Amino acid sequence: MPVVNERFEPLIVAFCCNWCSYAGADLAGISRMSYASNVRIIRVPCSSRVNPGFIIRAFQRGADGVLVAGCHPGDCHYHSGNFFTRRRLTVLKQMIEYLGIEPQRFQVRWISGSEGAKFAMVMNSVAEEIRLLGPNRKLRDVR
Amino acid sequence: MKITTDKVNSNLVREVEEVSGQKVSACFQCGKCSGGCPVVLTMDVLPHQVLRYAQLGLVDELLHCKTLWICASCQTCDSRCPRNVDIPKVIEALRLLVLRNKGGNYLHPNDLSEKVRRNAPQQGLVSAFRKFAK
Amino acid sequence: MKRIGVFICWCGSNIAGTVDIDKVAAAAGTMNGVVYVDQNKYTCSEIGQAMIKDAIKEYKLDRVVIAACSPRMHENTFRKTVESAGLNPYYLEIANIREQCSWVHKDKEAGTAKAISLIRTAVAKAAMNEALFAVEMPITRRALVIGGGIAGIQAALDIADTGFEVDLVEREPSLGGRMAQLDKTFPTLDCSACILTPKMVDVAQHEKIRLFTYAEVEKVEGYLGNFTVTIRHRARSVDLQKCTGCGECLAKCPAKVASEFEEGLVQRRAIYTPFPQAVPNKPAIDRAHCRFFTTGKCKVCQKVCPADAIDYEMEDRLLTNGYGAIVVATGFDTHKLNDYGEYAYGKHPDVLTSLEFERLLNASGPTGGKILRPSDGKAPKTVAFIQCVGSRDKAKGNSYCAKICCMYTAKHAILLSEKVPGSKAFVFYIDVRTAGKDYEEFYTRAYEECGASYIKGNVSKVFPEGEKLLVRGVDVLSGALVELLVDMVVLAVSVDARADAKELAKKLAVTVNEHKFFTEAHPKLRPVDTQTAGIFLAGVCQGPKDIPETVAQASAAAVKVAAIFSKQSLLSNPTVAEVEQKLCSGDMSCMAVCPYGAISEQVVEERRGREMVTRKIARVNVALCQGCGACTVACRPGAINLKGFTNQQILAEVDAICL
Amino acid sequence: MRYSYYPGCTLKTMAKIYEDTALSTAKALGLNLTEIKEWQCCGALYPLNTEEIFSFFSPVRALLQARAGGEDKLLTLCAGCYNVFKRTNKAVREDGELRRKINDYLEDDYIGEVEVVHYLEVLKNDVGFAFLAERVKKKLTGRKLAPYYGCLLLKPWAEMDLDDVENPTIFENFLTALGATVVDYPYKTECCGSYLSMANEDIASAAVGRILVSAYKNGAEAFVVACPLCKYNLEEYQKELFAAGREPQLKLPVVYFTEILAEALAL
Amino acid sequence: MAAVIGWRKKDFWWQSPVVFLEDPAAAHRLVWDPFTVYSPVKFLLEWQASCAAKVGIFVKGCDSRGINRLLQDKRLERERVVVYGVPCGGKADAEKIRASFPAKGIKDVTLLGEQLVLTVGDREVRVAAEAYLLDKCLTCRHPNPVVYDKLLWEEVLPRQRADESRFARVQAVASLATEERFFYWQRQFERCIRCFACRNTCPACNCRVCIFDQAEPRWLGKANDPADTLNYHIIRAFHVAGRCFECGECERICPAGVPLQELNRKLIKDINEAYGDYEAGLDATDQPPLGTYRGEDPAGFDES
Repeated sequence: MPVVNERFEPLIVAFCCNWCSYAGADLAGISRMSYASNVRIIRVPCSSRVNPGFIIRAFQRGADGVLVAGCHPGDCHYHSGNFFTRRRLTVLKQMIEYLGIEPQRFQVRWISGSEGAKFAMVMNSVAEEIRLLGPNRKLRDVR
Repeated sequence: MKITTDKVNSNLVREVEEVSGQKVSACFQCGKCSGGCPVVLTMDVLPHQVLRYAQLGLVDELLHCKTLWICASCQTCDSRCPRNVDIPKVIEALRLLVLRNKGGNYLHPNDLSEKVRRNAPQQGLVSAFRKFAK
Repeated sequence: MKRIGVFICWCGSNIAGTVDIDKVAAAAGTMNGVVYVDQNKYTCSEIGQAMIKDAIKEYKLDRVVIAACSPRMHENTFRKTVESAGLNPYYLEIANIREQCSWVHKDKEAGTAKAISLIRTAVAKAAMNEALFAVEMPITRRALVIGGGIAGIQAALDIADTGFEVDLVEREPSLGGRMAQLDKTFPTLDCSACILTPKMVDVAQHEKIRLFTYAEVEKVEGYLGNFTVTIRHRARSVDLQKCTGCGECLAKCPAKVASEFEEGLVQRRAIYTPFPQAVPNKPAIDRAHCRFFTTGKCKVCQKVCPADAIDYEMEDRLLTNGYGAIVVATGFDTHKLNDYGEYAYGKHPDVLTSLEFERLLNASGPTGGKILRPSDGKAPKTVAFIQCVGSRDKAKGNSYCAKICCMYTAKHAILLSEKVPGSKAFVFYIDVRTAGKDYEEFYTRAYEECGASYIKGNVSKVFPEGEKLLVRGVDVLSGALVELLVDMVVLAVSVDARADAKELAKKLAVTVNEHKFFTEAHPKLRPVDTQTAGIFLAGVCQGPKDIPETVAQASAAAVKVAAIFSKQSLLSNPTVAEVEQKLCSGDMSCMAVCPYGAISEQVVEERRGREMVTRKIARVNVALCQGCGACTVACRPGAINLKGFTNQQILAEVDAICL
Repeated sequence: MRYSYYPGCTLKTMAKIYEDTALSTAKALGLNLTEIKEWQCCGALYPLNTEEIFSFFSPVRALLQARAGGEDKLLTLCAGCYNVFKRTNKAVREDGELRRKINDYLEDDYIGEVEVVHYLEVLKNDVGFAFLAERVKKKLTGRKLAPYYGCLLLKPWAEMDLDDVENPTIFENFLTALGATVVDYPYKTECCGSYLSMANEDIASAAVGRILVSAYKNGAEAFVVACPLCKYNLEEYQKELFAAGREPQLKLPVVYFTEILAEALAL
Repeated sequence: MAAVIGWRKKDFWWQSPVVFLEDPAAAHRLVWDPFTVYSPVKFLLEWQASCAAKVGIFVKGCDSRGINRLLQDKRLERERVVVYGVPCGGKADAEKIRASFPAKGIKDVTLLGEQLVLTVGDREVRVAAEAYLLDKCLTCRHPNPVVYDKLLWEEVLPRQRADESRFARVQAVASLATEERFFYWQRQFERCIRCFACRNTCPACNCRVCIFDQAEPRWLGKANDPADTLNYHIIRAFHVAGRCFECGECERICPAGVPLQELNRKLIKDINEAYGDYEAGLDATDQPPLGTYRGEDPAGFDES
């Protein structure tokens, strides 16, 4: 009898800003666009609220991928928050890649409140990329 | 002349951009370059058209135009360009594409007139040969 | 230990169709702190809400988690529900198991697992939720309008008409601004003064408006509902109470200086009213040019004044008032032409800016409304209009489009054809932009009926050739060179932000963009607000616009102000940043990233050993903070936290969501 | 005041008078010019493409020589050399990539320490036109002179930064200091055709014609220039137009500004 | 001035630790030798917190940038410090010396220009100093103090090629494949004992209460988990991003030899490339790059 390997289902934590990306996720729902169920959303007021400590913590606790999503540059509800996000998370992303973490593990995307389809598409592509990478072992707590 | 997708995507445009260091897509065709060019009257492709042709991949037409040998690199055009395009550099890149081909030289010492040979300042001769021959 | 109640909504079959509610409920019952789980077909219904209230009382719940639709949908509804049951509204947490779960996942097993995960996360967060309270803030129901052009005039009138008090501050001796300088207005060609002057008079006579001309904003403090503004009333040297506006002094003053209002085409006196319809129609002394103030001798105006209104001793006065809201309407400067030597402006008298040309058109202008060449007083037969001078030019001028030039140049071409029979206008353009009601038709009229020749091509250089001007350019459509010998050249100068816009922005704690135009809070949805609550924008100070747009924005700003003033009091947003004193190092990294200027330094006293010492830490003004949380990440030790989204809460969510 | 001095090819041959009068007037004004050692042709043209590195070697070597000579400033006369040196120096200062590439080939590292100046600039900034006016022995009163800038002194303005590119005044102020009457005409910054006169003479001829006529109509009696190639073009085509009978009145001498200066200083 | 902070000699030739001197009569105890490498800057924090009087401090080029670090972070009252700037030709690496000379015989080491003079027994040995300097000094670009009240002697010339070697190690690591990079860093970090010496010495790590020392919330687990070690190093590096002024003390002081400069400089390189050259510690009044932005900033992720 052939052994059926259970398909690896990654856990993806998505931090979404309340005004654009969380609204985009809602729109995907209202439009009934189905996407990978591996994604779990944490609502934050603005992408600039996302502390790198939250991201690392998610990886430690077993997230296989982390996504931060915010308004497009120039559209921030708080005027400039995502500009700071862009600088901070660019630095963070390039650093953890330099430490040998696969670039797909941590992603940042701009998704507006009207981009429900884009939200679904991004979730699917992130889920697929992480699925191919396999589980996160590098940043995960061993205990 | 015909604009086709192949031409618009042609590598030659990218080469011109690379050699010149200029982005031809920056031009919005205001024509201020051509209007101020002191030698424009004898040009077959006007300076703003050089950029238009390049934007659309009509590089072949540019490589065969007289304009390349008429531009004096006086930089009047780029000093007034609202889009910061250094047109003489674009023309220079095109000229180089021609000159680098075998037999591409435009000026040979034998072509010089007697008057030029006798009276012209070195500055002019060096300049001319650097522009017109490789 | 918290006592958490979880309420799971079916949303009919919207949720129950893809999520096994019983399984979810069973799982929720095992979560930390959960003492009660219930489910309902429609939790948002009155029955559903009543069930929650009853459960809170019966089971002494102190935190509530509702698993239902998006919090963007019913968060406020449910907050009211828990509040009416005696709990703080911020004890509520919502798990979004509809938009972000049942509606997007078809597989029931996966949907159920995800719903459980989302509820666990909400429970973890709810356990850390704390009571949050909005602070009630009183409102000073008086508005300040900065700038007395058409934008400021309209905003002031509209606010005053709703019954609230308005102070209008204008830097010049008279109201009017740029619109007062214009002759006709596009696309209707009605006379600018005819429609503006009545509004200026209305401002002066409105019982709810106090008009301060020759005055400037010196200092702004405070926040929405409670600004304190110091206004510098510059010494006018003329007592407005006594002056009758008879004009005796204007004729006798011996000192002459180029008239700003007439764009330097003629001279005014040192004691002057900028233009005949000025409001107030009473003069001011320009001390920089007054003979008495520069040499100590003269006093002619005082001698001729029949009302004894001249007061050389007058000093600037600083007066401070409270305001609840501010409208900024400071207008624009025209672009300086220092970098455009190729157009021979200043080299040849018949090269004019568009605003100078406007004055030539105006009946009260230097030529009485006749178009005449400054050089020889003759009517020009051919006029070249050059567009985009200083606009769309990132090399030497403004990279942006000034928006109004295409239309006013069409107007100039039309008026030229009317005022100088047999004349010809050549308009050199890069693109003609006529987006506006009846605008395209107006432009069509210029070239179809009034004979203007439009040439697509930016003029490269204007060569003075004796009395005439040789205009050299190219028609990019035909590739033909253009060399025109014309009698006059008119340069459509670009619109700049006010040179001192940045200083004012600093006083107001609002921002300007790279071109020094004031930045709106949101480019699409909040174009009238600044990111500082209670400060609104009207007119060109926010970006180039024409008169109808300016008036519309001014009225919009007025409604925004009235909306604030119509409230009993203001409630602050409870989810604001908060500083923990013992953690704060006082490096103020938070202040640098705050878009609202809500963070400032404060001195605190602390016990160290046996003595009391002082040090500086950050302080959040809850009236200004909008709760973005950018500061919390800038703060390395985590001393500044965001209520409702604290580090503790989000880490708890992360931990729970990964279980 | 001391300067390194770079003459360039043309000044040692066709434009000897330019160098001679420059050196004599400089001496008279108390300027100490030391010709740098072992210079070569500057290349005459600043490279207008991103691929040429070798064209920079000659000017950078000359700048290294100037630095070795110990003076802060390198003085040039020919507008072509001035253009090449000033732009090369700026490029070396500001473009790290280019600087690295060039220095990889050179014996010594050069980072743009020397300042490149034109003699006119020295007269304006270091000597001062007011001081110059005092030193004039023979005022040029009544002389109607048309300054001709050409291109290389002024363009591209972001790199040359000598004067306003459309409305320059340095020549005018210089001539005013010498007591001459300055002829203003709108073609003073229009190109004379430059090196086109070597290969496309008709084009250069047309360009020169407009300049000549405009200056003449505005009352000029002579042109004052700073560039040997401008002088050549203005003179040669004037002769031709004259010979062809198209512009019979034209007989405007073309002189270097240093010649005029020497005259005013009575040297 | 109630005290000065400088360096003194301890028992062995390689020990020149930081000293607080309150007695002017003891001034002769201050030394300047090839081992005065320790940064005195962070001692200022304790001083200013505990005492209202003025203090003097001797600073090398790197230390002076630390002063600017504290000033920019508003952790220092400039008027309460007198800064004596000491232009520095580099500090010696005792390990490198020990590797070439029998440690027992060495009595004294001094730096004379580009030469290191060792007294070994009763012999005097002169060697070219460059081979015995600390690695971090070889890549030092600002050997002269950038802020001071008095400069002790003439400025020295910056070391040749320091610019080029600045990012050499970063580039070498970056050129590895992802997995190789991970194993490289895993090997480095597995030695880390989380003693926090890197943080404690770093003038950029000047928070009153470090986030890693907080219990509520606890950002960093206490257990010896490799993921927590990585967490520590990522967040530490992030907290000094745009603020690290490359003194290199973190790496030098690390008992486990973790190459922390390779991490710090990676961030500096990335920030410079994306947001324009910025050098921390040179100006105490500007805004570090993560505290500001431009609308047209590039991003290190997909912005579509």
